[in-house]
Amino acid sequence: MPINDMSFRIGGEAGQGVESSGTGFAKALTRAGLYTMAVPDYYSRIRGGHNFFTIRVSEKPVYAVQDGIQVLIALNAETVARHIEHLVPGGAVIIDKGIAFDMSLLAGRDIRLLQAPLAEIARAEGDEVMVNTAGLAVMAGLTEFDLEYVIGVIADGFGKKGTGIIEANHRVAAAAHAWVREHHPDFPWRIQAQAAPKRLTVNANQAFALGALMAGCKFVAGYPMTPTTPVLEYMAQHADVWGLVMKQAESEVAAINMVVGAANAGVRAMTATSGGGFDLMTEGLSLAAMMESPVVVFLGQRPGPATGLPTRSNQADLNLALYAGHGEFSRIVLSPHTIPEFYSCGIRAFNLAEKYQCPVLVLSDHLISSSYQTVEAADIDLDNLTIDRGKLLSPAQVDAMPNYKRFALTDDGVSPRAIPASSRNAVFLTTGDEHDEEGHITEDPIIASRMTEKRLAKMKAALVDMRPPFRFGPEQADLTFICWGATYGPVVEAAKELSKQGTSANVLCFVDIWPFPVALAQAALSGARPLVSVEANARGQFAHLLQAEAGIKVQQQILRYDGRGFTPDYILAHLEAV
Amino acid sequence: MPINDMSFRIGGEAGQGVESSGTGFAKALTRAGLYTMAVPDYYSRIRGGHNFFTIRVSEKPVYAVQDGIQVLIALNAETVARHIEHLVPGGAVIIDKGIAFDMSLLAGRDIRLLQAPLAEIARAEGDEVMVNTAGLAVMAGLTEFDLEYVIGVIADGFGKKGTGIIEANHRVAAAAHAWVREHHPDFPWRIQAQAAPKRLTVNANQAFALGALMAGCKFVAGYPMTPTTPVLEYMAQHADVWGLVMKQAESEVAAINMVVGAANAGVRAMTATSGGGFDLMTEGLSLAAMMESPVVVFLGQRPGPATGLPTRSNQADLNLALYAGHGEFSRIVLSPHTIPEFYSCGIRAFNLAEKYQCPVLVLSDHLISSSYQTVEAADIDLDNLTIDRGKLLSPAQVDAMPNYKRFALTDDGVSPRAIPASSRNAVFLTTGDEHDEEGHITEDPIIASRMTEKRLAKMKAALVDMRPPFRFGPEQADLTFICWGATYGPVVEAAKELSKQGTSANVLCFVDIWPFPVALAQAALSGARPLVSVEANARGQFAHLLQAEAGIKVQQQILRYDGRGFTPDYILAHLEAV
Amino acid sequence: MATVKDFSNNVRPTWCPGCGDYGIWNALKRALVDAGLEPEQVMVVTGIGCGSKTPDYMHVPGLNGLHGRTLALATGYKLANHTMQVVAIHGDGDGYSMGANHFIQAIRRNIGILDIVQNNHVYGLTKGQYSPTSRSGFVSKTSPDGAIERPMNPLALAISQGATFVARGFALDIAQLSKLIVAGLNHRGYALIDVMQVCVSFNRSMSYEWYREHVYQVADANHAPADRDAALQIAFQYPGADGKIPLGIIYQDESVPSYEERVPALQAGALAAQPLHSRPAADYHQLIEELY
Amino acid sequence: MATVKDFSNNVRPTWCPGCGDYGIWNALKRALVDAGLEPEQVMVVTGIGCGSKTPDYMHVPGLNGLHGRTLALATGYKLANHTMQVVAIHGDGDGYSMGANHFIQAIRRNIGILDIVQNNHVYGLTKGQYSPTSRSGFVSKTSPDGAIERPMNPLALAISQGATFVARGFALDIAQLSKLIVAGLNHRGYALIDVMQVCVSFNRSMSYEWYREHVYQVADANHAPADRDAALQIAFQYPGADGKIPLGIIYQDESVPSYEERVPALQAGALAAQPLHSRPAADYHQLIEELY
Ligand SMILES: Cc1ncc(C[n+]2csc(CCOP(=O)(O)OP(=O)(O)O)c2C)c(N)n1
Ligand SMILES: Cc1ncc(C[n+]2csc(CCOP(=O)(O)OP(=O)(O)O)c2C)c(N)n1
Ligand code: SF4
Ligand code: SF4
Ligand SMILES: [Mg+2]
Ligand SMILES: [Mg+2]
Repeated sequence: MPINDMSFRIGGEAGQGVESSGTGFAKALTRAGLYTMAVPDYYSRIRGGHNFFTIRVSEKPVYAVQDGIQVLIALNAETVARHIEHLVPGGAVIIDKGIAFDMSLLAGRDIRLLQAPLAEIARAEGDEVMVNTAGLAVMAGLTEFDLEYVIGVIADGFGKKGTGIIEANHRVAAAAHAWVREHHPDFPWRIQAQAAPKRLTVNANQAFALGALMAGCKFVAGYPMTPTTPVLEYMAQHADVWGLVMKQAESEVAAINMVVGAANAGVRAMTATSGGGFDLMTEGLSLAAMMESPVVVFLGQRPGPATGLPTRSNQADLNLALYAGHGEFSRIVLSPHTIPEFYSCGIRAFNLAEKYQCPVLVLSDHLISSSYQTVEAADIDLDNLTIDRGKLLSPAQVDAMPNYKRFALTDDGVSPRAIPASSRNAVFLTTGDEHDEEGHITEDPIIASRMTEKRLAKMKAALVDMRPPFRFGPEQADLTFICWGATYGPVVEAAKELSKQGTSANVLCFVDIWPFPVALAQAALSGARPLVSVEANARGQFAHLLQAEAGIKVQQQILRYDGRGFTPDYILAHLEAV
Repeated sequence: MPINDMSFRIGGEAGQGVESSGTGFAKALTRAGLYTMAVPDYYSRIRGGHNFFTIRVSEKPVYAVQDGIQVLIALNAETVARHIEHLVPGGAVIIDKGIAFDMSLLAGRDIRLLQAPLAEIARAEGDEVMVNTAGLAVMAGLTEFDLEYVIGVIADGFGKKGTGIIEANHRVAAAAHAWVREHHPDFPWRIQAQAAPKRLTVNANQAFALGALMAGCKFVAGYPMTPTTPVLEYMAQHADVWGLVMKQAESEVAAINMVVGAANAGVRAMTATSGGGFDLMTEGLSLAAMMESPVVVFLGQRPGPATGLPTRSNQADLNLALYAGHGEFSRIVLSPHTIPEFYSCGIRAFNLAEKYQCPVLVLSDHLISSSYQTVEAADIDLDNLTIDRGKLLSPAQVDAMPNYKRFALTDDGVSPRAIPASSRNAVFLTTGDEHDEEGHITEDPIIASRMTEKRLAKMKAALVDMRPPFRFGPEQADLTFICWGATYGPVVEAAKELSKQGTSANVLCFVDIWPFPVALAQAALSGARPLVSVEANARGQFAHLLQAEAGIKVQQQILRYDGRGFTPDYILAHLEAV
Repeated sequence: MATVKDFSNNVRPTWCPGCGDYGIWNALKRALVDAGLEPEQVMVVTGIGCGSKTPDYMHVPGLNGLHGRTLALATGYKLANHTMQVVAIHGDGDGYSMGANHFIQAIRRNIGILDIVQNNHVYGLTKGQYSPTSRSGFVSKTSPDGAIERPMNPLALAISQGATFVARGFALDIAQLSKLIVAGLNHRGYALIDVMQVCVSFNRSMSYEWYREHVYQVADANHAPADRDAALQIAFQYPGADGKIPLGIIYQDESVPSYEERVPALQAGALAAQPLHSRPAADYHQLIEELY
Repeated sequence: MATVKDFSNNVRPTWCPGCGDYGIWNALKRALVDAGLEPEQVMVVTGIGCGSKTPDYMHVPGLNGLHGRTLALATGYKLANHTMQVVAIHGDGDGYSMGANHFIQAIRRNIGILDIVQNNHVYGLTKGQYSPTSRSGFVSKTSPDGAIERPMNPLALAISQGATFVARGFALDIAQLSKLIVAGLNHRGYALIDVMQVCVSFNRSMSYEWYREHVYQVADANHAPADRDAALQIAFQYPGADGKIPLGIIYQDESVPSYEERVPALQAGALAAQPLHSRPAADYHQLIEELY
């Protein structure tokens, strides 16, 4: 009787509530002391089409979904057809008994069919729209999962709509639960709540946005673009209470220039976008570099070129992040690998941006931006914030400097920074033209050279802040996976599985990507063999970077570029015989 | 008595006609059968400031100016102060006798001072505005250069303004010439016309624009930006007679999208811009790739970031050209090294764009875009045009294909190309979303993978069209310079000088940069040692590429990033002891 | 002559049931038939947004470009092949926010593009953020307290910059909308049809029923589309305090030449129809002389 | 109180002798004095173009950004530090071509920026191409046969989209221009001053003398700036057939709140003046609860 180790999938049309049900169920499981990984899969359309949501649950942290599922709840017939092949033997399909579907799909397979009276119960006990409540209750009942967790989440969701609706949902859930306990009391997979410290259900967008808010980011400008629109929305929704401004701009071009403007007022400022919008920001990025303005860009990757697969995922914008924007200048590129890391990079990005007075890009991808994971509340630490504003000068400090020069040449390329107009002494020009130490426009060749060197020196200086790759698994292993950013989750799962199968494997995941920590990379990888890189792009951009910068060649590249997330199974299936 | 081997420099304020005089004199020298290299140096302002123009002349082709000059014509006092140090012993300063300047600058130096009655002569024989004509005539007279060539150029320039002005100029020139022959008959450096085949005075902008026109480019959209504005202007000025449209767009964002629109009508289409404008085009570039539309972008480099040094030069946008635009796709990057090569790349870019149905970027820099060079008319071959439209289908061909699929999967990634609406059978969608072979939007993971591979396969296929680096000098040498694009000229001059000094040197210059011809690079460079790369940027972007792609390490990098062009002297001065 | 079937394919639209884009889609197909066009005579250019998927659901040549760049893409196409009918279709976010600059310039050029804006007053495809035409106070995911920008008035903007055909349609009045589209196709120069489009998912207050109560026909009010000052006053009615939304042809002026009429190189025919070299080879040597 | 000297530095302008930018520069300095401002109370935000170099020639804090992005940069600055006076200065190419979208949106927002457009009807810094305000037929390097777009009418556009302060100045009438600037500085919300600027190098036909003959003061014609319809008619006079160019405050409405007045987070003061965390540390735990 497998306990607390299984996967659920909810499938249906866009608009049927697949995502809200799935998120709710994942939250309920988390609150019950379990770990979940909950991944949506949806088309670029508002209604219709086929969406599904997969929730893996375990007593240990899980970072990826698997190919096999135990329970499929089908909100329409198509869901059965599409996903039946992923059901493991003994698994269950839950479908409203009013929905006709192709029964022959089940023929000859060890699958339990629950034609549940979901709509009937919803109508009888509450309202037809509560059919998803009934579905969640059946999932809970089937696995003996305590219904109160599900009801708690639903109640929270309706918080403002009053007790009437909550009670009706409660009745629907209870009836559906009773039905399944009566008809299917013997499902082998079970969910049992566990005592646990407080945990949260969070995706990367939320974690990063919260980090930014905690960093003291007070100005956000952006233009909606999947997968990072929710970051803008989070900021808009928190603006009034937390004293920040979220400006929906007329375009990404406007947004980045607004952010540069705000940064020059001394306010921590950021934007969030995806590849196509980022393209439009690259001239502004170059301006930020020239003005030595700290700006943070949250870049959620999705498959291109052009509009590509707007609601899908990949990691194909690494080179873009490294090289976009004309001219030569320092930038910092981070690609967090876990939800807590997205939170802390939310803070760190602003610290680094101010410390080095340059743009900081934080890379995400659609998958991690929209997948919910269980996170220890303790890992989202609001209380021990590190805030580093670098060489920022207070008005008093500026006033004490008789010949203050905003762009003074220094060894590390970073100049003491007065906020323009912050004092009588802080009256200077900040220009996108080449300029002298005081900020005046100049075409002098010697100054131009020194200023170019200054702007590039920061990249060397910032190396001290770059961390080595994160390691999962033993120090020495039969095989080393290399990855970057959000691919970490599935790679870790694959490494665990491989180790179970007898080949010890570890994972080295790069989060601090630029300036590339060459020495740390070499130290971490020296001797490790074979190296297998795993990236969600077609050209192996990170493997290329590793070779170009550190001279390290990988022995195999596992690449995926169909817009779908890696699963541990996919990785293992593509691993060449070691 | 050195004949036909010297340099002239004209200096003055912006607006005093420095550039037009200089170009005119260079033209005159070319018409006299000599080779010139004529380089302007100007500030980002319309009047005032300090501009100068250097003309090197020789009986053999010259590709760069030198640090030393023989004749300086100063249109104002500042010019003397700024350039006197570059005058070689025995050299001459020509200045209107009405201009007061700091005589002490000449003290103790072997310099001939010509305080010429330029304005006086102009007033007496014609009009005060003809003072520059007088100056040119003095330069000619001093060096015994046949005045008729100078007068010929001036006459051509006033072509439409009628004979009155031409005659007046003629009188002014004759009087000034007479004055100098009388007072300075004994200047050691001389210019003697040579019999020669027809030669032209051309800069890279003109050469490329002419190439594009000869390629049959019929649509140009762009937004003015130094240094490639003259390409747009050339096209505008040739539009009516040669049947093309030059659309000044509202922005670079608009321009690239217009170009993609025109390309999809089957018309050869291009734009010209610089780094900042190119940033704004990168989303559209990605669209062109997704739509598999042949577009050509002429990208003139100037120092950034941001507005940087808008009227100066460098080569810092190589990485930008290679990686800009989100998503992964094929592109071709060329960086011509000589004026005739700019002409032929003008044609070749369109052929490659249509052959591979992808964007082609042609890189220039401010220096070569605005420097005039003497070119054999025979090297600008209008008669033996190679036009290759790749897999373009005629309407009849399309009609003969019953199940025509615009994006059919093929081995080389290139599909037979019907122009939309060119026939009843050519009715299909061209979209920036991921699509199937017919062009319909799809999110299917297998199709998405195949289409990604298709769009990348072209880059492999295009390798057959990539040429090895161009070699100057012997096959084996004591030292090999490596460069790319327009830096070729000064590097060749440096190699010549080095060889004269006893160290044999050759130059390998990459013009076909992407897809990087790895095997050809390795073959060309195998065994060559030491390798010294010369690039006008701060990070050695090409040297990095060479190492990353071909595993070839250079022994020394000579970099310059003050916005000024390389000179042979600069290169030799920075060459470490071999 | 083509029928609606000739403009149809078997791709099923992905729009929400009840979406106004169905109406615009049907009106467009009908109008193309009524205008006597064949599929290969019309290029449908779109951007990104729900309604910009329209050409995928039709048998027409289509260019489906980037969000906001619809008119730039269409302009390039039109100049390269000006004998084609070019129809731009895009959302209010695409046309009036991201693409607002291209909108102004298309007006000034009077370029021969029929521009249909699917104005649902919201960003549909990105799931409900306010748009430039959202009314002040509109609550959306990015304006939880209600939008604080005043809405753009696209028709007034167009008239103020010399637009020569300015109309408003209603997505659910297919008969009138298809007539407006035919009129726009036959217009000389740039023709704007701002279409009141219902978004059932993210802008429920501007429902079919709501519109029915608020729209009126300018033709019923005896408006003469040649009268610019009157047209401007009518344009100002939207979004008006009294909630009147004028429909129909609000302004038209056929006296202004289109951009393509004024480009010398196009007088010899469409660029796309010309050979790469439009003059005899020998002529080109003149270009060398210029560099001598 | 500051004097003109306090706003001056010793950098010599790089403009051509006779350029209208000198007049605007001088009018601005005088106006800042007349408005009672100190240098650190005003942020001058510019783009790229000849006149956008203005803040380098003054003792003021300045942000000199990208071509066309002046208003976007200024908007970000203003929202982050709204108690500062923010003056945007840029050319007609910057403001009405590259930046035209930002122009529309600034109007709709009624954001508290004084926007001075140095309108010389040409691209100066790139050496003479036609601009969006160039008259039809204007011959330039990119319009050798004369421009074939009809010129943009920025004042009519502004009024049509609800601008609350719309004025036109003349670069060589420094006395009036500085008064307009003071009025614009004191205005509630977005204030546009379109300045007729002479470019002696690339637009010689619109010379000082030409302007003197063509401009007139709307105040002399008894125009009431509160009358929107009259204002619109006056705006349409430029570029008019009869060659009249109205100067002065053409439209003003003080009743519309500025954008910054309507943003809740700004009611506690400028963002720039607030600490990174505006609430007690303990409060932030609420954010964790939301994720539970
Ligand atoms: C450069 C860029 N930014 C953002 C997006 C994301 N995006 C896609 S559609 C859309 C808005 C859709 O609104 P609208 O144009 O009004 O069309 P609707 O969906 O309402 O029909 C946005 C912001 C994008 N595709 N490209
Ligand atoms: C993105 C971008 N495109 C083009 C340019 C080149 N550029 C610099 S100034 C300018 C136009 C100047 O015209 P305007 O804004 O009217 O200012 P003016 O010089 O006339 O005062 C252009 C096109 C640029 N700097 N950036
Ligand atoms: S979201 Fe709105 S606009 Fe988009 S398809 Fe649905 S109803 Fe139509
Ligand atoms: S080019 Fe024109 S706008 Fe620029 S400085 Fe000269 S006169 Fe002024
Ligand atoms: Mg919309
Ligand atoms: Mg201008």
